[in-house]
Amino acid sequence: MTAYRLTSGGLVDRGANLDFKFDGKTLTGLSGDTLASALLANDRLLVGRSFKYHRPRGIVTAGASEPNALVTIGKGASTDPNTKATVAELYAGLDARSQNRWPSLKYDFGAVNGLLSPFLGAGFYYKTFMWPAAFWEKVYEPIIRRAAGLGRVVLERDPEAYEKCWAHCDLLVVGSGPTGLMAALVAGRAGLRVILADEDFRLGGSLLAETTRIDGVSAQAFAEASLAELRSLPNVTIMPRTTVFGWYDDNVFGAVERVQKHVAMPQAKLPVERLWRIAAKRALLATGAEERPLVFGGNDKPGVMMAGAMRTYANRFGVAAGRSVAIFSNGSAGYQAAHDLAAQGVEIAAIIDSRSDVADVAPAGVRLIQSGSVIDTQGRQRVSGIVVERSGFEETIACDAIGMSGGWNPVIHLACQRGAKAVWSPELQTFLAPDVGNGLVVAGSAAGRYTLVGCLADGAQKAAAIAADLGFSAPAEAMPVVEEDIDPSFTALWYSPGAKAKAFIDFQNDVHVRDIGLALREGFGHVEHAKRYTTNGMATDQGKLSGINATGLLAAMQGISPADVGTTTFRPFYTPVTLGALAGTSRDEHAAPVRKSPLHGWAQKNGAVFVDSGLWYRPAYFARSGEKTWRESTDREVRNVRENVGLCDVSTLGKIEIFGPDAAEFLNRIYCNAFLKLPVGKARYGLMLREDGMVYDDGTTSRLSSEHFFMTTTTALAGGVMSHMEYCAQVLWPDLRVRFCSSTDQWAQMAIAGPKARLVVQALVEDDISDAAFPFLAAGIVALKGGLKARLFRISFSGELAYELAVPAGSGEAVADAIMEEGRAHGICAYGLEALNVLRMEKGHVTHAEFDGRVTPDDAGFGRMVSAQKPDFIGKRLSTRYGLTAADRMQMVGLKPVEADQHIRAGAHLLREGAKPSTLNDQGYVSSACFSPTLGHDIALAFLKSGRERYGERIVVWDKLAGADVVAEVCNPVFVDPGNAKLNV
Amino acid sequence: MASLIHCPHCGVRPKEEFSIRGDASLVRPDPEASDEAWHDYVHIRSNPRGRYREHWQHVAGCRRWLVVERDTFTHEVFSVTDGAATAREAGR
Amino acid sequence: MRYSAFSIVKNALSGNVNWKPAWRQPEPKPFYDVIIVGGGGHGLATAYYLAREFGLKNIAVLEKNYLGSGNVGRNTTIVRSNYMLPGNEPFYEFSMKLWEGMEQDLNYNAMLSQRGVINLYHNDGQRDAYIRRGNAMWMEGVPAELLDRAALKKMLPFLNFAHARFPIMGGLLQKRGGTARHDAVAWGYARAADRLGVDLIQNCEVTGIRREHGVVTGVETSKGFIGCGKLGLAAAGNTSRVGEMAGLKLPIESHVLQAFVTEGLKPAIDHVITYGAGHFYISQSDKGGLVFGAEIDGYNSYAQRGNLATVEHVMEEGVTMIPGLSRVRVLRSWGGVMDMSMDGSPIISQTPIDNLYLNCGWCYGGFKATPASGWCFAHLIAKNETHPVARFLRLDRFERGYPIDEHGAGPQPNLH
Amino acid sequence: MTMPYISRHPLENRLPLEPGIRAVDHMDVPRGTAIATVMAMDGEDAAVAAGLAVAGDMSLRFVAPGEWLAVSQSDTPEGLCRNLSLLLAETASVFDQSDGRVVLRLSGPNVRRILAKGIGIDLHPAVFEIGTSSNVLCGHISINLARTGENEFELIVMRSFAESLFDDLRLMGREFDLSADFSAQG
Repeated sequence: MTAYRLTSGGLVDRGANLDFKFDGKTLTGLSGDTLASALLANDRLLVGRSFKYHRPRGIVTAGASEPNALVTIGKGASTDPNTKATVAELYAGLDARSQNRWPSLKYDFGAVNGLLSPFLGAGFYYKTFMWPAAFWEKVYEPIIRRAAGLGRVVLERDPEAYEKCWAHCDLLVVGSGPTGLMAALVAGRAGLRVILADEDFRLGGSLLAETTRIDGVSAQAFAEASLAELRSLPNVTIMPRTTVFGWYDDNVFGAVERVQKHVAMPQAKLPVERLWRIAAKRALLATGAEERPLVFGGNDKPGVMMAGAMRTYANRFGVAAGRSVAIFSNGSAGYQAAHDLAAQGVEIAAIIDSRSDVADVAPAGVRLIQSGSVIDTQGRQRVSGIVVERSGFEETIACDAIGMSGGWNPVIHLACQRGAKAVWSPELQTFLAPDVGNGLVVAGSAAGRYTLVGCLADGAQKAAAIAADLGFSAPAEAMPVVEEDIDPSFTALWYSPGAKAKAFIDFQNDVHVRDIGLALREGFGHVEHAKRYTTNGMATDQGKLSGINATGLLAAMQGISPADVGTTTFRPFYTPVTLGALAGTSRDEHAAPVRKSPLHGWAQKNGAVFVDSGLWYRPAYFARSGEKTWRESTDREVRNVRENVGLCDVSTLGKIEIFGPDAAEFLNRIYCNAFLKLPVGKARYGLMLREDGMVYDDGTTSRLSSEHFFMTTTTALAGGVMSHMEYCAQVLWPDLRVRFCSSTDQWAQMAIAGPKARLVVQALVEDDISDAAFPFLAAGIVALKGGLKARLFRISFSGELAYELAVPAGSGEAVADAIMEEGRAHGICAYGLEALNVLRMEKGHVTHAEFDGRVTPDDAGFGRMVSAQKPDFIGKRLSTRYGLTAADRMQMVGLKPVEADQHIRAGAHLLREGAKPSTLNDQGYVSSACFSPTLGHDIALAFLKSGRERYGERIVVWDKLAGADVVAEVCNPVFVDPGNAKLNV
Repeated sequence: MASLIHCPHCGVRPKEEFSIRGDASLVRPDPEASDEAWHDYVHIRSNPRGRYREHWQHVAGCRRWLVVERDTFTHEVFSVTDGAATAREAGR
Repeated sequence: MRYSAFSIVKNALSGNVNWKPAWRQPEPKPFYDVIIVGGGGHGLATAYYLAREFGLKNIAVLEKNYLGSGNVGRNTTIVRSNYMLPGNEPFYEFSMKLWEGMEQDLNYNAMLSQRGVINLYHNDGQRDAYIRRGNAMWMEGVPAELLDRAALKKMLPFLNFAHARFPIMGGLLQKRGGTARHDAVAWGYARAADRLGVDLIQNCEVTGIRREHGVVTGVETSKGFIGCGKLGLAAAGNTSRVGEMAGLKLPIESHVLQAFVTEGLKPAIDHVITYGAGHFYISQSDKGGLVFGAEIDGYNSYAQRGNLATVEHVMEEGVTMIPGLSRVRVLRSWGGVMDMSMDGSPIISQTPIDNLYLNCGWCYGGFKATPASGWCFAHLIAKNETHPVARFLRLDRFERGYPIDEHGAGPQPNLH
Repeated sequence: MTMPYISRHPLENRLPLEPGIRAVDHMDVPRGTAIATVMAMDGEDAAVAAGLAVAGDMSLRFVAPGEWLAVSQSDTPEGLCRNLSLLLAETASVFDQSDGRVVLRLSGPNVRRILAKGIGIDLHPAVFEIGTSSNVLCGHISINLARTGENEFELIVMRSFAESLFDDLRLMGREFDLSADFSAQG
């Protein structure tokens, strides 16, 4: 045994044992443990394998920067790969497994890569695996892919819930250590709305591992008292288990709260994770400083740990990282760890200090080696000793753990996420955040003020300044009194010289000193190049430990200052965040809202099969018993509309009420055809262009009174047309007196079409709707029998005698029921989108299958509709460009197969008979196609080069995807009733 | 910008309440203007790195078109004004 | 030094201390026959092909930062030639063919992985549009397959077949599509160009374009004035700014597009998959990270960072398409500045200035175009004549009314 | 043929017709609310606002400059529109939206926390005061939000989105056992 649970101390509940599993073996930890501290307490040093060489790796840190201790937690669809054991809160039943090893953690076959490491240096893969070319996907890549990666993802539907939430505050304090606590207290007392967020499940930050006393009590008691006061303030919100991962524009912060990641059985009514978007007037970054690893030979063996982490395990978790610990340090922090461990009864094998003439004092009886360098470590799967070099002499010292302390890296990640570059401080030998403006200030250790007194004061002062700035008055406060404060100063050491084994910089990605050297040698010396070439800092720890050492090494190797090398770019996320948390509830069926027509219930009663249409569900067809395919239902519906009458829900069309004395002028400008003189009581088809002359949308607009128009748009572009009109009215022509509002949801609108449509409609309507009284394109307000007011339009998409009836949405279902009831005698049927589509194709009417944004009015046969008289309308000028009027443009035509039993599919292309398929020979494409029950064969609408001149020509409908060629005849696109005889009856 | 927009009518709102159209400094030419003027209006953009005026519509709010004046590099917002008011001032 | 398995072994045995720099670090000469502005994928490829295919000798690439510091190093690495319109498809297929021989050509493993690109469709309209697109690909001789739901279920069982808000009906597959290691493409072209004598000058920002009598005579840079016979601009993201130095007004807006990578995972997703009910696209890198992205943030920006609302939206689409992604952690997000053109298609073109050439407007699609863009731009610069596959990509197509609008969205860049 | 056309509420599929057990946080769905869009004509914003301010028996919801939703629990849709048209005459256009909009009332100590799961604006009573109303996004759906009390909000949503919004609110309220039913008073 080496690592073990101390007999006393720590913020763990020694009465609360928690059983958990690691690689199938049941172990016991305590409430208050992390998985890492519990593993250490059970002397499980080996916890993972590295990425490339599959080297044995142990726990290095006690926090979010952990590169090695990555485990998979959970089972089945609730599996979380790559979880850092150092931040995973222990709970009873936790089931963790090690990763990236086969067959087992102890005996990993992949470790053979380590033997090959001379051949697998940085960027080796760019230089080989090129021959033969076909081998990459088949041989090399699969091997590389299998070897790479870490944990295994279970690509099953996540059974757990997530959600999002907004928060607003005056001051967001990130981090609950001494700096953050003081800042929150000062701001909270002054009355600011404060949010204090910390990633840990226990708040207090570094105070939880501190042995110094504050205001006469332990640091832990001080933290607890401070938190108790904060909890009592109604204007303060404390958010534990909440990682602030990103700083975005306008001082919006992204944070993720792990609501139920620490329980075996999550409650269904709560999410497991909650995403917070925090809009903060100000923020104070009190994220502390990360201890810097030392780069020395053999520094990656299990048992090598950050000295500060050892302190945390001892003081906070009551766990000793070893029985005989060697400390390798370049500053005071190493001594602090040695003292704390010694006080807990741990033997300190030696302190090796890279400096000479140090003022720091080793614990009594502990050997101190100054100007020493660790050049190797002993042991295979755990450390058994270190090899120290001093003045040319080597010495081996037995130990079972090594604490390393290379100085401090302030955690400035968030402050640098918005483009600010970290600034090298020659005094502090580290990178600091520059001034990033008022919104966010960095305080305490994160700002390079490492002493406890400094942190408390800095937090208090900066919070007071923010309070004053926001107009709050913060009373001057006496600062807490700190006993025995230590200034953890250090002398930077980028590389411990004389390494006899690989000296790692990035533990997870296996980047070692020679890789950086190679990158430099090959011209990849820019810090970004070095990162990309060696993969340093690209692991799941995001370079928290490795980044600055790489910079330091690049500088040292070139004899320049780290300031001239700089850091790589800081970007979100501070620590990795699940996609689930970021997606929240918007997933699966909830990915987008559903819009339902007021006739949805009516359609359901009538057997509708629904289909998505944007956000709407619309009836595709109405299956009757005995009908086996959608085609059978559709064919019946089409025939019935042509022969009798049908009812179709068109409530989803965009509907806009347009008011005002200039409404007609406005319409005249947004449609390419004329609207100025549309009489009251009339509907007109309108074609709307984009400013580039292409068709945007179409619909009908009716004049209900001189200053009130009613427009319909297509379902697809209802929102777009509304925005476009608002743009025109507000920005282009603000002086036109016109107002409009959407009435899409107010109306249930139904098309009643077929030769018997009038019989059915007249039965419901009081007003006379005979052809004389209410001719084609009539529009107006009518009274239904019983008094309900409705709008009636005599317009037809199907080419039949047809009406569209609009009634207030709530009454829609009842009216539709009444129509069906009334129509039963006339053979009415409900018809859906499929039939609607067939009907309109038979009539040669267009939809967005034709108007795909690349089509001019003339292309679609509407050339003559475009007003030449109007001085201006949207799209007028650019319509005349050469390319939009060229003779060889594709024009809409009809197609019918020469052999009636052959089929045409939309998306097929067109070729001259005998022409070789090629882009150059491509003559056009089929935009819509269907079987026409009316004609008994397939018909299609297509766009064909100079098509209108080519009626009667035989053309090959080429559908290579289906492996089918069909010869078709080019024809007029109006297949049914070209003379409109059916409309005017 | 990018996260929150201060709508002059509705107050501070998240970005997702808005849709963005583009350059607000463009003026729709007179119908009789040259082809080049029309081409420039529809296709050519100054696209500066720095101060820029952009049309945003508060689609999920008041549905007004707004002129957002901001910096395209720092994302600092200088002003948000109503599009119609701005257009009127410009004498459109 | 030629790269090979042999060279790796030989160097390994000598402690890897004999590897030579991948490229020189030259100081600029006073004059070059051709200067390319922009040391990204397109600029480097242009220089390489100018030297190799068109025999030019005296060429420099000027890069304001480090080589490959622009969009070639911040994209989702997708390679494909599945376009619909005749203005695009032949060009991208030409590019695809160049990809297929690039690594041997450059003696650099860019890890081109032709694992297949699948575009999902969710309704009949989309299916029809994909049939049209697939047939357009076949017209150009590019194999494409339409997969129905059953075939997709077999291939990609992890897709959301059971609970999708917009049901997945099928997909269009281009088997030759896939991914490549983005940085390696830039480095491979850089190394190969350097070996042909091209001067790659880093940390050299162009601050002005000098013109005399209507022609370009050289560029002002942070390293002083450098003369040139011809000037090619390949500075996507910053095209408008560089163009302005020559008095060009361009149909371009700069927009930020975010992309994401997750923590490393064992192989889970073997294809490139794009969502049809949104913009989401995803693949898995050889290192194990899932690489994905979606639409642009929507506003003009030169900042290489995006906003949280878009991040959330991207994740919503991702989890909706592949529910099992929910517990995967996203490691890092980044932003690239896109040249968004007025029709969503690129520009490789002469300009109103005789010896100034323009390569820009790549929108989302620049990475896959890298080899063809370089080749066609080199062709144009060397011969003053458009390469046949790039003949539609002219700058004056907007004025003349020949937009290449794959999405049919019209002249509003953020809709493409 | 004379038909009494029965009006359906879009949440009839979601809610029992009879009131249920109320939790402390509750969503109350009134059935018969008269709602009209009022749009001031150019330059008449102030006149219309003044007119509406004195109109009794209705409450106003701000939509946009010169545009409001007038809401009445006591009037009929026709009555509300008629009264508004008489009151505002030539200064505004009035359009009945009673069938196109659905009202949801949330009340209880946790409603602010519930709504914060979908709404991005600061709902602190000092910021979004009692009596304030505005169009906002709730999740992916645009609504009109009004604060009618310290812990009382009224949401107006387009009819076609009502079921989705209702489902979203139920999900958001799950943590606090939010209950829902139709208003007893109709």
